[in-house]
Parts: sequence; C-alpha cells; structure tokens
Amino acid sequence: MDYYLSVATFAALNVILALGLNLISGFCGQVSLGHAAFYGLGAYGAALCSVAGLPMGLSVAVGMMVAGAFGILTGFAALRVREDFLAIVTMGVGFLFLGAVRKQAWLGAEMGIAKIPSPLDKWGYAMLAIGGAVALLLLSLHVRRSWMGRAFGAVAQDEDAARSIGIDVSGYKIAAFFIGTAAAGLAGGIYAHMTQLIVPDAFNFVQSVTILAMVVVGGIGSTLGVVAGAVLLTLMPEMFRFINDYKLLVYGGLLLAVMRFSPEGLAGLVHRWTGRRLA
Amino acid sequence: MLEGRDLSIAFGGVRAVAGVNLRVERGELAGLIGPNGAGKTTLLRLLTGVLAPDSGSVRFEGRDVTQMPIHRRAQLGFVLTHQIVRPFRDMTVLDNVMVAAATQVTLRPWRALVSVDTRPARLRAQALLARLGIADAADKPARSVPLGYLKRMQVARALALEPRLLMLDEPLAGLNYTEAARFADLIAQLNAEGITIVLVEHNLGEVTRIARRLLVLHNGAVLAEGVPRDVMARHDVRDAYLGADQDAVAHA
Amino acid sequence: MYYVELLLVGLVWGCTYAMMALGLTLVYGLLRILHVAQATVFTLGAYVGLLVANHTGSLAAAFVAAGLAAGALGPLIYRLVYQPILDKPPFVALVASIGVLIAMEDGFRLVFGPYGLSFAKNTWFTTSLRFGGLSLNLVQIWIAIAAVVLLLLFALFATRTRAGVAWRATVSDPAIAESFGVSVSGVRHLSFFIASVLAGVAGVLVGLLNNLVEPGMGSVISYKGLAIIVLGGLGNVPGTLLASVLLGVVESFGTVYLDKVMDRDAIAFMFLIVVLMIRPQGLLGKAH
Amino acid sequence: MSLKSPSTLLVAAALAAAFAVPAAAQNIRIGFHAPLTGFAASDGKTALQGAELAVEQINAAGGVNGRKLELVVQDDQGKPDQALPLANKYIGEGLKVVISGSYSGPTRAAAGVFQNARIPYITAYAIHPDITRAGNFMFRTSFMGEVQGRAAVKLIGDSLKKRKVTLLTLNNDFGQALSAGFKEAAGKFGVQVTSEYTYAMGDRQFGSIVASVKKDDPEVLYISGYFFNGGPLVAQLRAGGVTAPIVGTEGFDTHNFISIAKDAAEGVIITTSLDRDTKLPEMRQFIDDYEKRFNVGAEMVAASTHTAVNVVAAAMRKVGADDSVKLREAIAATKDMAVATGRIGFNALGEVYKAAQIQIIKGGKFRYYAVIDDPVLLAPPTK
Repeated sequence: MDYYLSVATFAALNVILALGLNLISGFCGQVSLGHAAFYGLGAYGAALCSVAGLPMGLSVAVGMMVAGAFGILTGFAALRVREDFLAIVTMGVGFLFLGAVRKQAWLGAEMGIAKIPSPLDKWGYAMLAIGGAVALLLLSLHVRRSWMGRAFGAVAQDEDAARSIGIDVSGYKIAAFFIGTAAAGLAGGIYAHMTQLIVPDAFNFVQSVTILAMVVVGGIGSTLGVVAGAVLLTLMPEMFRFINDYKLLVYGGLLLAVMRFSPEGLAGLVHRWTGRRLA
Repeated sequence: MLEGRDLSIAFGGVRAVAGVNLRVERGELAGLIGPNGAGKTTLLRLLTGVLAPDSGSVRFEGRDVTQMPIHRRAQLGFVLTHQIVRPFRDMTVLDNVMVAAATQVTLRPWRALVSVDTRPARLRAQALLARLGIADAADKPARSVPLGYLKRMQVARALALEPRLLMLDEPLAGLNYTEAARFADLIAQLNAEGITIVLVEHNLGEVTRIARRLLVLHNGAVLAEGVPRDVMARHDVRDAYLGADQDAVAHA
Repeated sequence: MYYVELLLVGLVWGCTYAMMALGLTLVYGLLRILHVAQATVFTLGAYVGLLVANHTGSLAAAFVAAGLAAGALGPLIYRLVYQPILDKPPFVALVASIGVLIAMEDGFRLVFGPYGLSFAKNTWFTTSLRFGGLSLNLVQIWIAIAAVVLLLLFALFATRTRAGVAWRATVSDPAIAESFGVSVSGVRHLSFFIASVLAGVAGVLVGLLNNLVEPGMGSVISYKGLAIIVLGGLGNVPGTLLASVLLGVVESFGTVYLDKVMDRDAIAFMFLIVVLMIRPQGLLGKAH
Repeated sequence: MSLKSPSTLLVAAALAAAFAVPAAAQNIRIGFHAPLTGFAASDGKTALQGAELAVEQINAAGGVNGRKLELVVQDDQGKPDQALPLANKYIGEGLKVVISGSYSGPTRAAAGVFQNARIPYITAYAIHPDITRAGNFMFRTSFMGEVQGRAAVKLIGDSLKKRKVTLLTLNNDFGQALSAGFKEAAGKFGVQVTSEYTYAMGDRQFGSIVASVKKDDPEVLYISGYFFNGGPLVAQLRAGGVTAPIVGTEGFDTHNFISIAKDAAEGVIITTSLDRDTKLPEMRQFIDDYEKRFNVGAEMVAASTHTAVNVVAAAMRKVGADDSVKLREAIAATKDMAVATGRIGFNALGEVYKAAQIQIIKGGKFRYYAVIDDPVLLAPPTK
C-alpha cells in the first residue's frame, strides 16, 4: 500500500509540474528547458522556511512565491529572446540554478537540506499532491476557456500580430511564467516536506527534460493529454522495473517514437482516432 | 492626428530614414509611396513602434507615443496591419477577430483570467465578418482560407479594435486586379466612415485613385508631398521611380 | 605566467567546443534543428576510436575509423529521425533528438559497460612538452592543431568547392538553390556528414585527453555546444568559433575565480545569459 | 512474495509445481539497492557483485540456518527521488533487512523510511553523516567521510611528514565530508591547508586547477573524488608538471583508476578499507575469490557490500531472519567480526570501527603502505 501511495504521490507531483510547463509552453508558446529549476526553487524555498520553524503551509507558499518570482525574471528574459534562443536560455537557467546551489554552503551545497520537518503522513502527502494536481487541472481547463487562454493562444501563434491587435504580449508571457513556475514551486514544496531531504541533483537538466517529455508525450497544449502523459511516464519506469537494465533505452526510444509518429502526443492520437480534440 | 518629427534611424551606418517630418490630419486618407528601398516600411515601423527611432518623436492625438509599446498604441486606436497577413493560424477566422474584439477584457492578464464571457466579442466579430463579406468562412481555421479572405480578416481584426487611425502596409499586395480594386474601394469607404487611414502601397494606380494626399519617400527622406495628380507629375518623383534599381542596391 | 597558462587551457577547451559547435551550427543553419543527438555521434566516435586504437595500436587508423563511423551515424540520424518531421514545430525535432541521446547513451552503457574504457597505450597523453614554465601534453597540442586544420579545411570547402557553394546557397535560400539545380537533400546529408566527422574526431581527441571514454561523455559538451551556437548568433559560423574560444577562456578563468560561487557549467550558461540579455541576437548574429 | 489472496496462492502453487523449485518461498530475502543505471552505474555494478559473491559463498556453505539467501535487487539510479518508492516497495513486500549499495543521496532519502518501518538498513559505502543519525535501525560498514579525512591527515603529517597541503575537493557530499574531516584534524598534526579547489562530478578537464596548483606549489595534494574524475585529474596534474606527492581516498580504490591515470598513478597513496597484501584470512579470501569470480581486481566498494551481507547473515544465524527488531539488536551487537574489510564492530550510532588501510600504487597495482589503527583518531561520532 505504501508503495502505491508513494507512486501516486509522485504521479500527482509530476502532473503539477507538467501542467505548469504546459501553461508556459503549450498555452503561451514559450519553450522552456529549465522547468526543474523552479521545482528546485520551490523545494529549497519551502525547506529553508520549514527548517527555520515556519508551519508547512506557509513554507510551501513561500516556496511557490520564490519559484514564481524567479519565473517572472525568466519571463523578462523571454521578452528579450525568442524560440530557440529562449529554449537555450531556459536550459541555461537550469544549469545556473544547479551550479549555484551546488556551491552555496547555506543551501547545504551538494549535501542538500536534510531533516525538513514532515508534519503529514503518507496519506496526507498523497492527498495534498493529488489535491494540488486536481486544482491545477481545473485551473488549466479554466484558463483555456478564459480570455487569458485566448490571448495566450495569440501570443503563442504570432507575437507581432498579437501586439498589433492590442495584446500586452510581455504581460502575458510574464503571467504564464509566473503561474507555471509557481505551480512547479508548489510541487517542490510538497516534495521537500515529503522526502525531508532535498539535494541539487534532483532538479537537474534530466529532470527538466523529463517534465518536458511528459508534456510532449501527452500532447503539448492539451490539458488532459498532459495529465495522461505525466501519469504514464511516472508509472512506466515502475511498471518496467523488470526491464530495469533497459529502462532509459526504452524511455529515450519512446520519446523518439512519439515525436516521430505522433508529434501531437497522446492528444493527437485521440484526435486522429475519434476525431475529438482533448481539452 | 499623427505627427512624426525629425525621425531618423540608421542600420550599420546606412541612414534608412533621415529626418522625416510628416503630419496626418484627422479624417484623411494619405498614401505613402516610394520606390523599393526608399524607407517606406522602415518609416512605418518607426511610426507604429516596431522600431525605436535614433532621434525624433511620434505624436498621436497630441500625445508623445515614441516610447509607447505597440499594444498600448493599438489600445489607443492607432492600429496597423502587416504587409504579409499574419493570422493566428490555428484559430478559426471568427476567433481571430474575436481576440481583437476583446481588447478591453484582455487589457490586463489578471482580468482576462477571470473573464469567460465570449458573447459580446462574438457578436461584434460576427458583425464585422458579415460586413467584410467573409462570414461564410467564420468557422474555418485561418490556415486554410485563401489570401483574399485573410486580407479582409486582417482588416476586420483591425476594425475590431475601433481604430481612429489605421496604418495599412501594402494591403493590395498579392491581390489580382479586380480584388485590388474592390479592396481599395473598401478602404475608401472605411475612410468615408471617419477612420483616418495611412496607406503604404506599391499599387500606384489604386493609391492615386483613392488617396487624397500623397507622400513620396526617397532615400529615406520626403521627396514630394501633395495632391496625387500633382505629385505624380513631378520629374523628380518619376526619376526616383525609374532610377529605383540602383538605389535599391545602394540601400540593401 | 599563471594567466598565460589559464588562457592556454581555455583555448584548448575552446578548440574542443569549436569542433563540436561548428557541426551544430551547420545543421542549425540548414534545418533550424537543435541537434542535441550530436553528443551520440561524438561518443560513438570516441568508442570506435578507442576500440580500433587498442586493437591495431594505430592512432591514425583510430581517427579514420572514428570519422567514418561518426560520419555514417550522423546522416543516418537525419534520415531516420529528422527528415520525416522537418515540417513540424521546432520542439518536435528537439525532443526527438533528446530521445535519441537518452536511448543511445544507455545503449553505449549496455554495449560497452558502465565503466569507462581507457586507451591501452596513450603516448600523447603521457608525453608532455615544456615551454619555460608551461607544460602541455601532446593531446592538448594535437587538439589545437586538429581544430585549426579542420576548421581551415572547412573554410576552404565552403568557399572553394562546388559542394561548398551549393551548401552556402542552400543555407541562404533552399528554394532558390533547388531551382538552380542544387540537390537540397544531398546538401543536408553532406552537412550531417561533415558535422558528424568533426564530432567523431573531437570524440577521439577528448577520449585521449581524458584517457577515458564513457557512455555519457557527450552530453555536457553537446549542451555547451548548443549554448555556443546560440551565443555566436544561431547559424553564424564565425560567431560560433568566436563563442567557442570565448567560452573556453571564460570557463578557464571562471573555475578559478568563481570557485566558491558556481560550478563550471553554471559559469558557461551565466556567460550565455548575460551576453544574450545585452545582445539578444548573439555575438555576431544580425538584429532582426 | 507476499501472498494476499487465494488466487495468487493458487498461481504461486501452480508455478512452484511447474518448475519444481523446492522451498523457493523459504529463501531469506534481503533488499539490495544500487545505482545500476545512470552516472554511478559503475560503482553500482561493483557493489552488486560484492553482495552477490557474499550470497553465493554463504549459500554454497549451506545458507543461514538451512535457508538460502536471496538478494532482491532494485536500481535507484543514484537518485534520491527513486529511493522513496523503492524503499516503500521493500516494506510492502515484507522484507526484514535492506542493504544500500548506493551513494549518499538515495541512501539518505531511504534511511528515514526504513527507520520509521523499523527495518534494519545497512549502508555499504555512502558516507553522509545523516544516514546513521536517522535512527537506531541504521548501520554503516564503511568509514564516514570525516573519519577517512582524519586518517589522511595523520598519514600526511606523521608518515609523509609534509606540512603544506592543497585540497582538490570533489564538489559532492563525499568530497565535502572528506574535506571537512581533513580540515578539522589538520591542526592536530601540524598540517596546514594552504588552498582548496573544488570540481564537479562531471568534470574531466582540470587545466585551470593544474595551473593553480602549480602557482601554489604545495608539498602534498589531498584529492577526493572517484576514479572517473580523479583519474584524469591526477594524470593532468602530472602532465602539467606537478610533482608533489598525491594522497587520495577510497574513491580511487579501483583498477579503473590505474588504467585511466596510467603512469601518473604510480606513487599515489590512498586511504581505504582493503589491503591487497593482507594477512587477514577473510580479507585475503575475498580478494582472491572476487578476482576469480568476476575476472577483475577486488575493490573497496565490493568489499563493503560483501561485508554488509556477512554482517546480516551473522545476525540472522543468531536470531533468525523473521523479526526485524531482533535482527537490529543482533547487528548492533556485532563486535570484532573478521570480514572482507578487516575486523569490524559498530558503535552506539551504528557506525563502524575498523582500521584504515593505506595503499600505494606500485607497478600498476595497489600495495600495502601502512595501516592506521588508532581507535581515538578513527573513532566515529556516537551521536
């Protein structure tokens, strides 16, 4: 039971991360290869507060704000550079975060932060993570229906045209980065309290790619597709423990196969087979 | 209504626009013409804020808007259309116009987040499509409709912003003779309804037909200005067009 | 003297980056693909080079074999992975490329084992030359020579040969090049071939330099290569070379003076971000 | 296998009948996780081999109390977040004891889980101090980083009689712990740390560090790190003209280090737990058997997992394999037990006490250089 609970919790955390990235990349069209950095910022922000004695709820909120604040900074970078330039800059943000944390004694450097207070039990964390995932799912569906979603769509498809019809492109990009990275911060805060230990390597480039993979395998831009992608890619390594040795091979091959045969991911497959577009 | 004062910009040492002064009066339909490489598009970009001038200023209805971002100008009613039509390709034609019709709602991202009511924007967008005669394409994805429709859709999008000044960058380009004439009529009609229009155009026949005033740009400066018939009769204007090839090379 | 040494170290690093980044920029200029999977080609080159060297004892044979193996793999990746998805949004190719990298890295581990492999005999590695207080081993010297020679050859190719002219024409406008009878597909294959040979040779050189060939040896240099081509102004060859050398030198000094602040990768990407915030189009890129 | 429902019982019975595996369910299952893929796969594989050898030897000698041992192996990829579900899975399967053949990250993450579940958890070579501090069910069969760092100071100050040291520290928990232990003890032996440079796990190019070392011109270098970065580092130092003696750690204790660094490895001295010229029969036998079984030289990582399995087996002989609380007591009572890593015992915190083996690389092989058996200096912390 414990095992299934912890897998479910990780799946929910991944849903939060992937939906956050989907808001930035899928809805608003800003490719990000550094999403794990914001997961990490949330985790570190929450961990420091919690170790300093703040209650968990407040610590997680601070983690979200820290991640969101750096998200806004990255959003400003997205105003200067676009597309491939932005992809590499965000990848750089990830490496910068990691490389700086590794050397900061007050963040525990490579040793990370340990003995983070953990006020909930396994059920508590599972419910919290699932609750967060559901909240973000509802938020994503709402954003898609709202005028914010339409404005995001305009920014994603043609920034210049969006500007010329009066859309505040900069404002929307920053909003997307803020919401998406704050969501990652939420996941980070829950993760930190649950594991009671965070180390820099948990938030590295591979983790960023993993989150991106969940988004594209699910179908970039499709909320339900991304949820499915996140759950699937969390469960897959668990189900494939019997092929332990070939895990990454299968994983890489899967990414390749999805991009090669169904670049719109699971959502694209559903569309092709049923003619219906997933929300 | 619009005033450019002493506008200049240089790219890598080449002065693309050099000390241009121009005024556009309320209600007029002005044509901005000039040979290839004369700096028309650059001037337009300076006026609309795509580029920031090295020196000079732009005033719109008495306000200095030189540093104002494009979307803010658009919200004030100073709207431009692009030379190459830029639809939101994955949206339907109707959605394209709806986004523009909702600028009051999308003005602030946070307000947009809590706004889900699409009815007012839909009604306005449908009215505009009907008016431009493209209502039949409303639910088609923009990527799949022909250029003539897209040109009209782009004007519909601009009109949805309730513009007071419309800058059209080569709206007739790519259209055949009949289409161009009809489109020019539409522009003249919009002007007659009270929208001030600046038209950058290569199609001299149509511009001279509908514009009431022409500005000729050459080598980044205003060469001539006045009533179309008089301007087109000038020798320096003719020379500028005939010698255009060399100039185009020099400014490439 | 200390600074001269740091500078030299940085230049040698810059040379390895340049060999990797030149290929990435070729591919980018032509197809707008961020070819992360180049890391795979680099690693394959290193393994083939090592196996041939350990088997035959000849480094020359090792380089030739590595160049050929890498030169075969690159165009193959283009054919099987990129070509079918060229019309898709750019992230599609990027994610596919990352997929290739992850899978192949694990493939190398399965085939060659998780332990790195070392050269049985590596005289370049064990011999060092002293100039005054400076000391460089032969691998470092060969890396500098190889980088300069290969880059010169590339310059000659691009400016003096028919294929090179066709290549440049295709970069600037594929449609026009095609109307002049250039085989765009041929040019693409050729570019992947050149990029891959450079990467393969670089792989052997880095393998010799570390005396260690490992499954994951290509990834970091490939990420940095992407940073470099962006830094240089995507698709801009001189910019790429300038950025490679600058990045090498910045890392060399940075790892000493910023030791307490951030690690080497962070220094590299910090430099990238600072430059791009000042010049969004990259060092030698053209403003839009 | 936990049999939860009649149908699984039936299936299991059918399987057992089909393959006629007698008493398969009676095997004693021991959890073992290691980084079998990812950046640390090399050490993970070695660690697994050490444990497998121990299991084979014990089973060949009749097993424990008539039952065979069986490792339940999982891959943690060296990642802390992989360790959590994995730990929960072991608990779900009802395992009574788990061994970590992994690095500090995953081991630390799993430690709390096992402590809460009251399952003895033995870490073979992860060095982070927090692991055993997770509680009384935690044990460690290898040196803590601090302790090994202190051994190196004594070696440098007393045996090599050098004063000025430059530290080249791997920037991870392993390197930082060694560096901390070294600096803390340096004063006692008159050793002075004149400079310290750090490098990252993935670094293979150390030109700027070599240049800096030449500028500082220390009498001796103390290098933490693993063979895959330490090997190139040592080679580049020698190629760059640095001649000062080099003292390394157990991270270099593998033949890979020598095959990477080649001639440059000659004369490098390391602190470790394995003496290739040992007279202790248990250690001798491990070294020989390991080489015979896997066709490669024995390594400290393998010795340490081998030790962990034997500690577990010894405890099971005393109290049986089914009660994890009793097992914990039996493991904690281990005293002066002769194993592959020497004569060991645990203190109140679950930390091992053993002598530090000092090896030197001569003629491309690890050889005896000295042994530091100083119960005061090498005493691990007790809380």
